[in-house]
Amino acid sequence: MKIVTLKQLVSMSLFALAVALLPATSFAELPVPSHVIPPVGEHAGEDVPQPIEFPHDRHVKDMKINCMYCHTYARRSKVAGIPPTSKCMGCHKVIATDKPRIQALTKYWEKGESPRWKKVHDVPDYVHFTHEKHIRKFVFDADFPVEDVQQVCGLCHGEVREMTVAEKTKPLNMGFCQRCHEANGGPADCWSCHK
Amino acid sequence: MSLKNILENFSYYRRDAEMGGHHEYEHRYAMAIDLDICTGCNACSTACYAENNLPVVGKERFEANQAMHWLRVERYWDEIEGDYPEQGAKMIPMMCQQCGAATCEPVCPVAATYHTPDGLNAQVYNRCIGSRYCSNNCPFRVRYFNFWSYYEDSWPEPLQMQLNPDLSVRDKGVMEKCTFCVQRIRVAKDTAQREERPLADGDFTTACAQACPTDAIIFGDTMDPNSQVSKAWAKHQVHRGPVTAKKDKADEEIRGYRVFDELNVDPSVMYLERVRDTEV
Amino acid sequence: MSVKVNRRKFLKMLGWGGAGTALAGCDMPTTVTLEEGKEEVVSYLMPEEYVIPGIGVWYASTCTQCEAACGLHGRVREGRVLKLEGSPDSPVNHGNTCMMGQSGLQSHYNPDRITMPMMRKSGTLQAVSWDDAMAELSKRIGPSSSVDGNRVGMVTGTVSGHQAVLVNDLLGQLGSKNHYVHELVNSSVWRMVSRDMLGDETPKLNFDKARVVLSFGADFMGTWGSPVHNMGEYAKFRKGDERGTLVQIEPKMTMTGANADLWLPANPGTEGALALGIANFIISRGWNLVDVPSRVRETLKQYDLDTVEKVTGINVEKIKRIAALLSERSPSLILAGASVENHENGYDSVAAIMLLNLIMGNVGNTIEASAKFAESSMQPKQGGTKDLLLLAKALNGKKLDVLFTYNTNPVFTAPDVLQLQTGLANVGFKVAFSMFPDETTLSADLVLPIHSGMEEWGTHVPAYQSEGAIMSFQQPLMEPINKDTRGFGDIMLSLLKLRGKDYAKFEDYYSFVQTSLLNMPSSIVTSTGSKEETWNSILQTGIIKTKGVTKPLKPKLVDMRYKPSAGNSEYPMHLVPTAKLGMWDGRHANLPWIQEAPDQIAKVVWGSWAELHPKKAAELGVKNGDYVRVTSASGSVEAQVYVHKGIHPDAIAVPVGQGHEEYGRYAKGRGVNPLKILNPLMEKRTGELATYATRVKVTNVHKTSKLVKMGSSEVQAGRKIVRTVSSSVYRRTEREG
Amino acid sequence: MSQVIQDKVIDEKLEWSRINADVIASMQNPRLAYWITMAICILMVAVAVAAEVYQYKYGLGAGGLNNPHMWDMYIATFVFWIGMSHAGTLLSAILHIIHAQWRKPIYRFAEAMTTFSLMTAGIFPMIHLGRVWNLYWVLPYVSDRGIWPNFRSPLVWDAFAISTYLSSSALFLFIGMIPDMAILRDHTTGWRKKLYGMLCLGWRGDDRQWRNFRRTYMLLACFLIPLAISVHSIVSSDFAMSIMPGWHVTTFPPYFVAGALYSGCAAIMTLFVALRYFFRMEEYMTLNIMEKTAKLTFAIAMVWTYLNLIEFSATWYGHNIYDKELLIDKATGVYAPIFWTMIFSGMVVPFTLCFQKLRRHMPTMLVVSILLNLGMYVERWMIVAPTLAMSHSAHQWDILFGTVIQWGIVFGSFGWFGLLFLIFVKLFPCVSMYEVKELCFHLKHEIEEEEREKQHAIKADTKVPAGGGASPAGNPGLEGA
Repeated sequence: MKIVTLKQLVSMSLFALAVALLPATSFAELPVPSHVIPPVGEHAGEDVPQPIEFPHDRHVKDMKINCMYCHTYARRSKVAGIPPTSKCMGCHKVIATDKPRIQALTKYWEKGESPRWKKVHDVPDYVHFTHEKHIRKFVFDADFPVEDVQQVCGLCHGEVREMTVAEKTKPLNMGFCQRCHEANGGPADCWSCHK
Repeated sequence: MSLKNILENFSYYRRDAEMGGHHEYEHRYAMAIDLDICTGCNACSTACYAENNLPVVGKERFEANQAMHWLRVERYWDEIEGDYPEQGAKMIPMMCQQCGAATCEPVCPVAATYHTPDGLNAQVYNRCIGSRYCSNNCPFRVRYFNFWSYYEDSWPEPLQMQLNPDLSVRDKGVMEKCTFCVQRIRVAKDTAQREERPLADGDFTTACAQACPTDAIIFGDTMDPNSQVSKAWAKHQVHRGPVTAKKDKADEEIRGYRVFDELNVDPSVMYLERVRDTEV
Repeated sequence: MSVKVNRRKFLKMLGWGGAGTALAGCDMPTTVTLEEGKEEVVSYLMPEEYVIPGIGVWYASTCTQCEAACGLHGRVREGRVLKLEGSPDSPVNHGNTCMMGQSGLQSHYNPDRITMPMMRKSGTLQAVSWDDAMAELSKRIGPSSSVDGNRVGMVTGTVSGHQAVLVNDLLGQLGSKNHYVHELVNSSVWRMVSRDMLGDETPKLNFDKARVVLSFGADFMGTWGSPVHNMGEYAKFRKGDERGTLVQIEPKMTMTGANADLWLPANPGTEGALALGIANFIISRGWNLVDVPSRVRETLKQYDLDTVEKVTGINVEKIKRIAALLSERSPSLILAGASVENHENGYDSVAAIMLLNLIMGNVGNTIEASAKFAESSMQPKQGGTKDLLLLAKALNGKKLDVLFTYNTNPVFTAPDVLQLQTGLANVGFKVAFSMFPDETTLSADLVLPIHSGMEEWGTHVPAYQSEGAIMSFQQPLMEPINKDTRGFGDIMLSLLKLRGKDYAKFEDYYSFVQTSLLNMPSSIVTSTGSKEETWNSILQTGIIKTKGVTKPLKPKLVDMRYKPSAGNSEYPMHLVPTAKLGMWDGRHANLPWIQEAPDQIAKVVWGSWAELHPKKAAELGVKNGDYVRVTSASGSVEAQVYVHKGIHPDAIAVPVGQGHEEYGRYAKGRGVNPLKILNPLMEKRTGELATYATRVKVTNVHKTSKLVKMGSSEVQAGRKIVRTVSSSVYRRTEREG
Repeated sequence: MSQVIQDKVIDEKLEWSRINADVIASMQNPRLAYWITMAICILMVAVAVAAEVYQYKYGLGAGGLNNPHMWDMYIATFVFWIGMSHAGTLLSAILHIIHAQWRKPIYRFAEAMTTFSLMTAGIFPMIHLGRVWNLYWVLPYVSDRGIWPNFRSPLVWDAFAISTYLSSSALFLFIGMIPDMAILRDHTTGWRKKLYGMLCLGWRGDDRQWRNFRRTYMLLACFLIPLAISVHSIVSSDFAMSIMPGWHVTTFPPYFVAGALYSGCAAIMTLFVALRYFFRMEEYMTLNIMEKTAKLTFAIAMVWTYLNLIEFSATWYGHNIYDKELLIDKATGVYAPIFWTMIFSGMVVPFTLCFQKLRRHMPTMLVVSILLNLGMYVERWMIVAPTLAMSHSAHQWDILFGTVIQWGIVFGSFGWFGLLFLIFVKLFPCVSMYEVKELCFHLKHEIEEEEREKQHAIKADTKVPAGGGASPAGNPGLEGA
């Protein structure tokens, strides 16, 4: 099926245009990978209290840890996956063991449980979204440097490197997905995303 | 799709089935069901319940014809004078025929049912507003409507653990029907893509075909000339599109037919005539 | 669409999952309202390499829904088993399943499963801890106890493999010989006859080689032998270069009958006469390929066609035609099933039918010797209804103090006249190993909740071995749903440990099975490489190929004492209690999918019905949906009528499986149980319960309601939905070619 | 007596003040009967609302709908009310254009009927929708998701057609009332005065206003007629566009339109009798008018009958087994009683309208008109239900007679209509005052014309020598003289 570009899309409606103009600014800091026409849309995320206040900024910005090091299923499955507790402990057996958060984590580990994280980024059950395909298209097939993968992730997850606990900054609704699909040649067939 | 898109491709979208529909098909999934070895054992139907999160409606609602079996095994008796039906009973598994010229598609006010590039007759649950026109316009009567919130009492703890996460659980007011197990197709495609190879025949099959104890159901892609199913279609001289020239009846081995073919709905399911030994 | 309810349930399930194998259900159904932080995700504590969330993994196991022991593949995702498929590696089902196999999921996830051990205190069953339960057991049967071995009994369904070993050893340890094996759906008489006349209880039947299958009431697609396997074979039989012809003779059309080219009802109980008549005709024409001694000829002489027609009610021409068919299209395969076996003259009828196989030279051709599993202790202990009668006698004779029940429900299947329920009262201590609160379980004093087939390790040896002797391996597909259930094997082990020391070295059933499998003598299995490799291959395929023992068939004749069953003026009708694929003997009545799946013939759901021939219906003045009362000498049931022509006018068929008094929300109080009104008649020579011999009278009770069935029109009304073509043409082309 | 006088529809000597007085009187101090009817209507609506709430909560299964009966009474009733709405347009617009004077005393309530029956009909698509909260998806609005309704679906056409028709007929009704509003403004006090003052849009009645008014009115009338036709053609295509036996019929659009006008006229007759009786409107709703209405109804009835027979014969000779079977089943099967009711009251009863005695006998007309309406209602049912009951797949045949919920909602719709109408008659003049005055005025003039002609004739007569000359025997006036 024929796909139209963003420019044509804007002619669709003033509303879409209005929404479209917003994010131009928001991508200022996080560089946009050149091969992607970024999806447009903003969302004022509320901060979600997590069992442990996981500081993404420390890990991503300061420690330069790749997203897919922890969210390891993203390139293999539809779900990115929350890192298993063992992975956290892999480092934190020795690192920063004095910090209260780490101690909380260690407690979990000793109890033999995983923290019950609260889900932040979510799609309805009738939506079939696969991280794998998006990562493949925008990173591996595009020969995009994997170390910069956060730029790609950021397209839908926002600037996680600036957050402590993750926060939803993109609407992740159909309009958001669909516009990006039209712009970047994603499938336009309802059943490729709806189940 | 955007309005621009519609306007630009309008002539293209209004091509109807005789002109091959408005799709450059990537696949055209189809079935061949041999009624001679179909025993009517109901394995397919039960497999469908298991695969597609079909609710169990209970006696009262079944009595009210509100059952949700996407695949039903119909049983007919011969109209006979004699005392006994000496040739047994007539069984036929009837599911959505995924018509090429589906009558349900043009009538849906919100385009919740449409034709996919895979030649499937899609039903998008979350788009459906429940006008039920599609079902009224289906000669096979294989579209099922959620007249109640079945999910509320169909899966008491812990039965709900069995629900297939690849499908949504439908709520009241939504039309649903056989999808040729599209979730399996999806998984197979993803896997093939992951392994960077084209989709092969037999990579996947529908729940009913897989369960069938006599392998009476063959499922596959008719656009792949080497697939089992397209071979079967070719052998029995059943072709896509509207009913064309009569088959050459010289070869009696040809048993293929499509139910209600005279309506020119171009079903994707070919049945093979049931054979009975009339000499005994 | 909003599925709040499901979402909440899924959260619960995750709570459960968090504890064990299940992982972040990152795509469980959620609501449309996507506020952040409304859902929880729980990650693995330790990830397992091969488990990726969102991607299903398939494990091989074995189906425990009936005795056929089909191989299964279970799709497991995020720690839940979601779908069962047949295992292509299994020679039993070749990757296919039946509706019962598919429904295995629902007996595993069943909401009515027993979750706690229960002990009878002051008359009522009350939940107790496992410790208390085991303490009670050791008190009753432990070494300290004064239990008398001869007064200990165990009633089970068919058991095989390591289960059989354990059951055997336990009873042995206790010094008991009372192992009652009870299966309502059986072919015991057929097995006895094959044993006597062929020297092999379960000979291998080559449907694919047969050009004609003449089946006397053998519903081999539904309830006879290994249904899924048979259906696969049937497909080959139909699709061969010459399409095979199936002739079915039975009082009530079964699923097999529905697929026959010629379906005929002989007067119930006279099938033997028909067989002898055919044999006589064939021999008189000299069509027989194997000759028979003159004494047999003499006995056959009395079965000239006219007599046979008079006895069986089947027209001479038809008989001739069938005989001709058998001779024209040899080799054939001639079978006998429930509606023949379970008459008082069952054995002799089957013998007469087997005689046809002999004279048509099918033995060694379409009937071959089958391979038997070498280790006899692991061979399946197949049961019938004989043991039910023995059990009833033992109970009412106060011969038992302790009774174990496992995997069978005699209280449901036993006719009222056997007074099993009252007999059970005489037993001091009844222990039930059970998943569900069925009738037998609830009448026990100690109820031990066991794992489902998808939570337990195990091995099964199919009774019917088609390709060599195999053992089917069962492994858990997921963590036990309830923390308080235990594997049957584990419990048996702990019981065995009470006394002997032999089992002390195995800390659980798993290790027992594993060690014994890996240490099987090379006389049984050809081990492939190292133990680890062997074990892995077992886990992968779920099949253990063994060197079977095959004894050649030695056909011999038994003396013909056949007598057609006599008429009965007071009770003119024959009651046909039909078991069917799906409901089986009633064990699947608690599975919603089975309840909602229409019967293959009547298409009725969620209840019982009585099938009548239009003639008889007209006599009684009933139509679909009207109620009739079926009265036998020992009781009566009431059921709605379904009228169709696929039944003998003098027979009334009531399906078996409904009419449970207990057994969970889906089965309890639904429909009627025809078994209850059976007369205590015995098959003369095997002692099996003659379930088809009961005579009844049918009366119209002038009550009616809508018969809840699928589909309204019984005929196609001019539509060409199912088209039929004559096969004569095929054979012509084939003959010419 | 002269032709004009003979079939004059109203007594031209009516004083204008009297007209005002009578009509305004009809709008004031309701009597007991009014309140009772009102109460009944409210009760019916209440029942329907309760039923709908239940159905909304638990799903459409409550209505007894099933597979195959995906549609049932809801759609039948919907079609019925849409049909009802056509009469008003017929009287007010079509007859207005062809200058049929006799419409003037009765078109007002007919027009009101149009609007209200549309308002009733519009509810049903919502009642019958599975997920009514998504109803707006049927409309082509610019969506963030960039998806559109399916413009090929007759249901979408319905949405357009009905909304347009409703709005424009409401407008038409209002425009037609402006001069009367002014009259009322001058003759009433209190809140009514305020209300009418607002509604009459500062009508003073000078020439310019009258000129513009007439233009607008004519324009709207011309616009409304094709709209009315198209609306019911579209409703008919809900069925005709499908492939179902008994629905896939080419003659459906004209058939539906005829049926619509038919039921509409019948409804007008019913209301005519009722209003005439309750509001003592004998002078305005005269027997002559009823006669004309009845004749009109008869004509339409014949058209409808003809189209019906066409459909039957087409099916009969068509040799499409599905259609044929269905027709036979309708006539002989479970639905037979209903089918024959339709045939009787739709094709036989109208012949009573051939007889002048009956046409002028109000009780008869009441009964007849109600029978006709009944016939037209079951006709709609006989279109929807049997097809679904006996379509292609023999496996899925089923007979359905709805449930309490469904019937409750259907009856409630009549209550709803009645309620709206009752409120209307007390709030607005159900007889157009200014047009009745016009009517009297014109009549007066015509009659004076005749008088004058008569005089001439007599004069001429006297000039003629006795015994000679041709007498203008053709002139009916002479007999009078």
